[in-house]
Amino acid sequence: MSNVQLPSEENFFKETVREALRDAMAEEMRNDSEVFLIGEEVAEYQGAYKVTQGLLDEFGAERVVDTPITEHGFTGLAIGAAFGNLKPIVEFMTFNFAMQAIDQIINSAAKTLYMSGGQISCSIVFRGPNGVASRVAAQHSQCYASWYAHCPGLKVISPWSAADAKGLLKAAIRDPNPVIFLENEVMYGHSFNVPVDPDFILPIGKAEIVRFGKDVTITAFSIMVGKALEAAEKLAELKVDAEVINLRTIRPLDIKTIVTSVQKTNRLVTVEEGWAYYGVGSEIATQVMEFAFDHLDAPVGRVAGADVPMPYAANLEKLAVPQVDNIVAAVKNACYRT
Amino acid sequence: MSNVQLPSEENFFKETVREALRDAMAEEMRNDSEVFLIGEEVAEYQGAYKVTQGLLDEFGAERVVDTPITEHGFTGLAIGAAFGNLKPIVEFMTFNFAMQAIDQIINSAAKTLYMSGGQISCSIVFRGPNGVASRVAAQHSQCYASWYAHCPGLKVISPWSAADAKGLLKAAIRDPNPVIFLENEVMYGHSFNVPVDPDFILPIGKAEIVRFGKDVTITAFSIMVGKALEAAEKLAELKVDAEVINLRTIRPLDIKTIVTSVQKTNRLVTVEEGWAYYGVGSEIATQVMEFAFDHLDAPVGRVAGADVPMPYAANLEKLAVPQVDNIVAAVKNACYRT
Amino acid sequence: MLPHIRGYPMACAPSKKSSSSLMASEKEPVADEVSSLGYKLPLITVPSKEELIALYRNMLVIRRFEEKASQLYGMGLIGGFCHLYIGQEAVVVGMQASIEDGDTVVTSYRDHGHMLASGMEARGVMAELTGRIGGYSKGKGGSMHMFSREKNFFGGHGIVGAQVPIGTGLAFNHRYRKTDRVSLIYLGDGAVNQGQVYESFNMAALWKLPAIFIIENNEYAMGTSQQRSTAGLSMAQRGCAYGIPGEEIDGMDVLAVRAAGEKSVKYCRDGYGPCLLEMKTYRYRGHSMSDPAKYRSKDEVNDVRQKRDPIDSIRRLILKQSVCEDTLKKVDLEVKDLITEAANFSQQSPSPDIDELWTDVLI
Amino acid sequence: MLPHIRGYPMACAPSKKSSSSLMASEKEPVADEVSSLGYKLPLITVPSKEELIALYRNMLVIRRFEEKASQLYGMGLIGGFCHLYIGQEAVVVGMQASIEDGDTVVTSYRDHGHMLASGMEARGVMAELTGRIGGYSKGKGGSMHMFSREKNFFGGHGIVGAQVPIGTGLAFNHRYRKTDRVSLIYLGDGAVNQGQVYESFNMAALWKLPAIFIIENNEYAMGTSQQRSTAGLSMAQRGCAYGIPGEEIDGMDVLAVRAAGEKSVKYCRDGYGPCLLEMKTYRYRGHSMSDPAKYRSKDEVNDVRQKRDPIDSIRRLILKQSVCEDTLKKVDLEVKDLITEAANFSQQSPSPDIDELWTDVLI
Ligand SMILES: Cc1ncc(C[n+]2csc(CCOP(=O)(O)OP(=O)(O)O)c2C)c(N)n1
Ligand SMILES: Cc1ncc(C[n+]2csc(CCOP(=O)(O)OP(=O)(O)O)c2C)c(N)n1
Ligand SMILES: [Mg+2]
Ligand SMILES: [Mg+2]
Repeated sequence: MSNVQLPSEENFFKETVREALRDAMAEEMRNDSEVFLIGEEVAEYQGAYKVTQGLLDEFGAERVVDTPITEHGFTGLAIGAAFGNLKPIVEFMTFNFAMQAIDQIINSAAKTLYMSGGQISCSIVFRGPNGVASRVAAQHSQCYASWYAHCPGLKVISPWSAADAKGLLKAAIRDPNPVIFLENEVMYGHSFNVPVDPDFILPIGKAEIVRFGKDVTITAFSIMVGKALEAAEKLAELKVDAEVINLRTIRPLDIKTIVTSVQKTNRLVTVEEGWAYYGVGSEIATQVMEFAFDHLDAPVGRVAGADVPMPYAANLEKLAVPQVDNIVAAVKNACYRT
Repeated sequence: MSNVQLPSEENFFKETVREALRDAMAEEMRNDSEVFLIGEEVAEYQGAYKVTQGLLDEFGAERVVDTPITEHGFTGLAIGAAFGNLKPIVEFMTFNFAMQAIDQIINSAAKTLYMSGGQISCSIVFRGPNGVASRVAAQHSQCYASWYAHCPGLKVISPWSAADAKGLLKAAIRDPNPVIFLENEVMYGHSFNVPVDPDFILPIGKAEIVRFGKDVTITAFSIMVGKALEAAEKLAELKVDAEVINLRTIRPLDIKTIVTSVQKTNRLVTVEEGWAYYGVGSEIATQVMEFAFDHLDAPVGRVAGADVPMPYAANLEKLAVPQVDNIVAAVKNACYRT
Repeated sequence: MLPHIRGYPMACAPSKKSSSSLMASEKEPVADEVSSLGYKLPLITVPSKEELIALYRNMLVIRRFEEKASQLYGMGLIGGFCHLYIGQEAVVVGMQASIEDGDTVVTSYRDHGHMLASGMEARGVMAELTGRIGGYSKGKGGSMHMFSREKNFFGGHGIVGAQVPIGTGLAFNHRYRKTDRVSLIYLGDGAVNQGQVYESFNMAALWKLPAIFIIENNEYAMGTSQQRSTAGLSMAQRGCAYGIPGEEIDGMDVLAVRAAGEKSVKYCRDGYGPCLLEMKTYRYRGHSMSDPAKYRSKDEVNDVRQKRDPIDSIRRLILKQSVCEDTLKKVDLEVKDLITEAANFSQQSPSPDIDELWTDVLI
Repeated sequence: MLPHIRGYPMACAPSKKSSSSLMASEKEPVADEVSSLGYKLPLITVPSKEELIALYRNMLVIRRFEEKASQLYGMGLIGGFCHLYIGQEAVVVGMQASIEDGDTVVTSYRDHGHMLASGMEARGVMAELTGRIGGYSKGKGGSMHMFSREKNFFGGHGIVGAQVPIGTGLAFNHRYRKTDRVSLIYLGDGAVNQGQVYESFNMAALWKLPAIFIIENNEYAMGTSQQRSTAGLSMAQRGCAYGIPGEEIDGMDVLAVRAAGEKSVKYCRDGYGPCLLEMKTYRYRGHSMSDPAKYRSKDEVNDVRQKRDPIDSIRRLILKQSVCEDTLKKVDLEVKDLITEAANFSQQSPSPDIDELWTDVLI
């Protein structure tokens, strides 16, 4: 796997997260005929959110497979194919629908390597939008990061930028283990610089410091990285210099990067879109306490989605999802500022 | 709901957890004709683990319903019945099999009250053994406490003793919300004192201090409460006086009882059978930091299942499941003793 | 003539096409009592002129409601997903005409029509679409998640197929309470491939629950035509392995639907267990408001609109029955006003109070 | 005579009983090439004496293995769940006799027989039961979770029904790689009610995958008889809605199974898509070692043992074919030694090193 350092400025081009994901899949499918894509509306419709645009044309119906609406079945089927050494990319239209298939993901994909004493590997990527989109209410807005990250035998990734998306999805496809790849629908249309280097890849399990600061550490993943960066700008105006960490991988967690940062800043705020209790922030807070207890000058602050099913009404939805101001407030609190 | 105080010694009788669960169901079914029981082998077979012994005889096949092996379907069916104001008790042969039905549990049972603006309630209990039994390996040994406790719209209970089992299951059945009731197969055969009072019931959301101490707080739930008590005895020999809290409810967590204890002991060790990362201990540690930061004299220690799928081999299984000695070691560590 | 529905085909016998070739407008209503396969069929009631007009009106309410919703969506007043029912009106109007108080209904996210046909108020449904406190879920559910305990409408479910075991549970509930009420369970041609549907079929058949499974086969699940998603000959046969009788119905013909509804409701009420109806229908619009529907030709859509439109057909039939055009025009106006009022209400009703964020999580 | 299997019944036509009334011992093997329903049937091979003896031996290996496992369980050397295959030996031995190298197999937790019939070594299977490093999963999987990539045996799955989409995925894998290999998918009469089974049927039929679904109908799922769990007429018809041909086979007659196996394997290899076999069989023991099996009478069990035992039947058939009893006695002894050796190995093989706790979680 190549290193984390990004090539110099001129070697970038702009592309959306949506395109980056597509390019990652296309490149890996070109490189390896055992990689195939399966899911609802991935082929002829070009993806419910158009992430798989063009793939059917290039790779044909044998490698870009439209399924019936039958998550449990096609997930199990893909796992069986992976047991046979194929490398499926399973697209869930959203991760909410993967709940129907979660028994196969946990009991078959994540546990079989162990149960077989190392004989039967399962190189598979489960990907699709996770968390909140816009106004799609309770059954379509859940964040599954902490659920999957709870379970050994899986890797769990959640990219933020287009470069993340590309470099991490390629890494996920090449990884011989089952990988949960949690995207965000709202981010699909956002553009970022992406390295032109065709071998660009990012290591799984490494967080990235996207903003350096000395007063407080903010961890975030997926869309919340952007919100954390916005919050950091606002905080700068208040003379609070925040360091922002893009987690990128939720399991294994890059606790080293976080702890090193907290040892410098002595304060930590975690940000996530999902529910707080038994969430990603709890794990980070606990591990930071374990590894940097004496460095913490204040309790870890958690910013998370409201502890309610997602409401549909615009005003309520806005209150339920963490906003920049919530992050600013939590940081001020962690810094004992008011 | 009656109070937490237990009646005086002579008003107890001994019974097993298995019997206590059965009695709770039988009493509630006698009181309320809208309560019924559904699941695999609950009727004619008297329960895969004999928890429902005698219920078919007393209540008949209309109220004690054997299902085909079809967790997703019968869970959805029971939820529909609950929408129609019946009060189903759904037995999962083990909670591992509830993963097949988890979409219905989360998306239908937990979220519908909210999505309907309060119109459609779902008074239902999902119960069955959770976590490790003995030598049943990876697919039959998972602990789901933190998964369910992550989700608003649910209550999550995990009893330890027979009195817990009886008082909390009765409360769960009477509760108008969906309740996840996580039992433990190994505990079914254990006997405890249970109040004879037919109105005995325990409040959901209240932890119990099962041993008072001043040097360290140990939280545990389900079978781990017994292990924590054993560890406390061993620690007493080392002159460490441990307070042991039986959590009883995982959502909502009785953080007040925990924090009050930690304010006294200044040290905390959490114990659970399931995996540590994104587990129950993380949430407790984080909240204790939030509410009692200045009282903590050491990082919170976590004792949890090994971060691996459960192995079958006897020697490995023993290493994977928290033992009394692991608790003792973690407490010594938290107390800076070696 | 109303379709001659000659009792249920036996399990696994090829299902009969009841009336898909003839439109309602070309047939006269006639009573029918045939008992060819053992089950004594109910008298299918002959709709009176008033009833025909009511069917027309109820379909029109849905059509106009959906057109208005489409407008409000375009204006940004409705957010998220919004799935219109235009084209399929005959299915729910015909079925709901055949049930009684206390019978229960569940369906998927394409639910506006089902709510209106269940007697829920247009203003309350529309205000839910705009996310206002006057909506059936106080604005917290939105288009896909709406309920009315009063009208026995149990959702409105966003997870494809999830309503099927839930509806089977409502059938269980009817039986548990020893009533003769039935449970109507609507699902799509895409939903029909979800495993929980078969788990439900098996339990419903095993326990003879009063469940009517109504497959609204509108030929597409998002961009996937039924041929690409669904193996086998006919969806009406999807219950055959469990001994559930099934029938294909012309879902563009409200009288054919109503007849099938009456028959199946009676069958269930009488304790014969579940049955299945495959409604051949069509959706005119995209899957949801954001779907450009490139997977089919404009001609295909126009062809159905012109030749099989359920509202046009019954309109023609009614006019043939010496009802003067003015009577229908009055209905048209009344419906227009109703929808205008609903649209106004849905914009005037305030957003939910911010405290509502925290209510209704638990009781 | 070998059963005359006259091609597959059409989808949804009532399935034919192939041979359930006659036992192998009463019939003579004869070749058969009939093509009544369009599909050119393969020549069903006539087993030679050597093959008959091999079938006998392979069934006996399973029987003796399971008896020994039962003993070791009683001695506390095996823990957790342990599901014995005694009584059902003809199913897996007959089927496995009809496949070739590269064909893949999946089944449930009642898997010892399938592993032995797939060519896995008795010692490795037994050592897995005792949780030792010499087991196929190094002791980490146990009775329910065992695999051999070398022998194309893909488990051993503890979740009822989960192996069905997995096996369908192995069929997908064969097709993706453009081989003519087939995927054998064994499931129980209880598993047959799991929704994912129908999702698999639909995909297998839609994509014409080389999947053979083999329902081992041993009449009970734990304590639930098939009548109490499974609606409809015949499990062989459970694929009918998807156009999957199905057939009932006497699963106590190894030759009937083998014939059905050869035919269905050829059908799949030739690209006709999936098919389904319902094997009528019986388990003699409780569901698992801890089940007292009170839900059926001793007489019921004894009756099957006496009249339909698959090993006794083929033994009688072989002896009729002028094979002398000594030949079989030699086989009996060889099997006995094999199992004794396996049992010894399973006790001598050490427990896994404690470091194994942490290996094989990820690659
Ligand atoms: C379990 C699940 N998978 C996928 C989706 C996304 N989805 C929503 S509607 C739909 C198509 C359903 O088609 P059909 O059942 O034919 O109903 P129609 O939309 O035609 O009314 C899909 C795939 C979902 N909501 N739930
Ligand atoms: C999803 C799931 N539900 C329940 C169980 C518990 N269970 C194990 S075996 C079994 C019975 C299965 O019966 P059948 O499919 O007929 O197979 P047999 O045991 O007869 O071989 C049950 C209910 C399980 N392992 N998985
Ligand atoms: Mg459709
Ligand atoms: Mg069975």
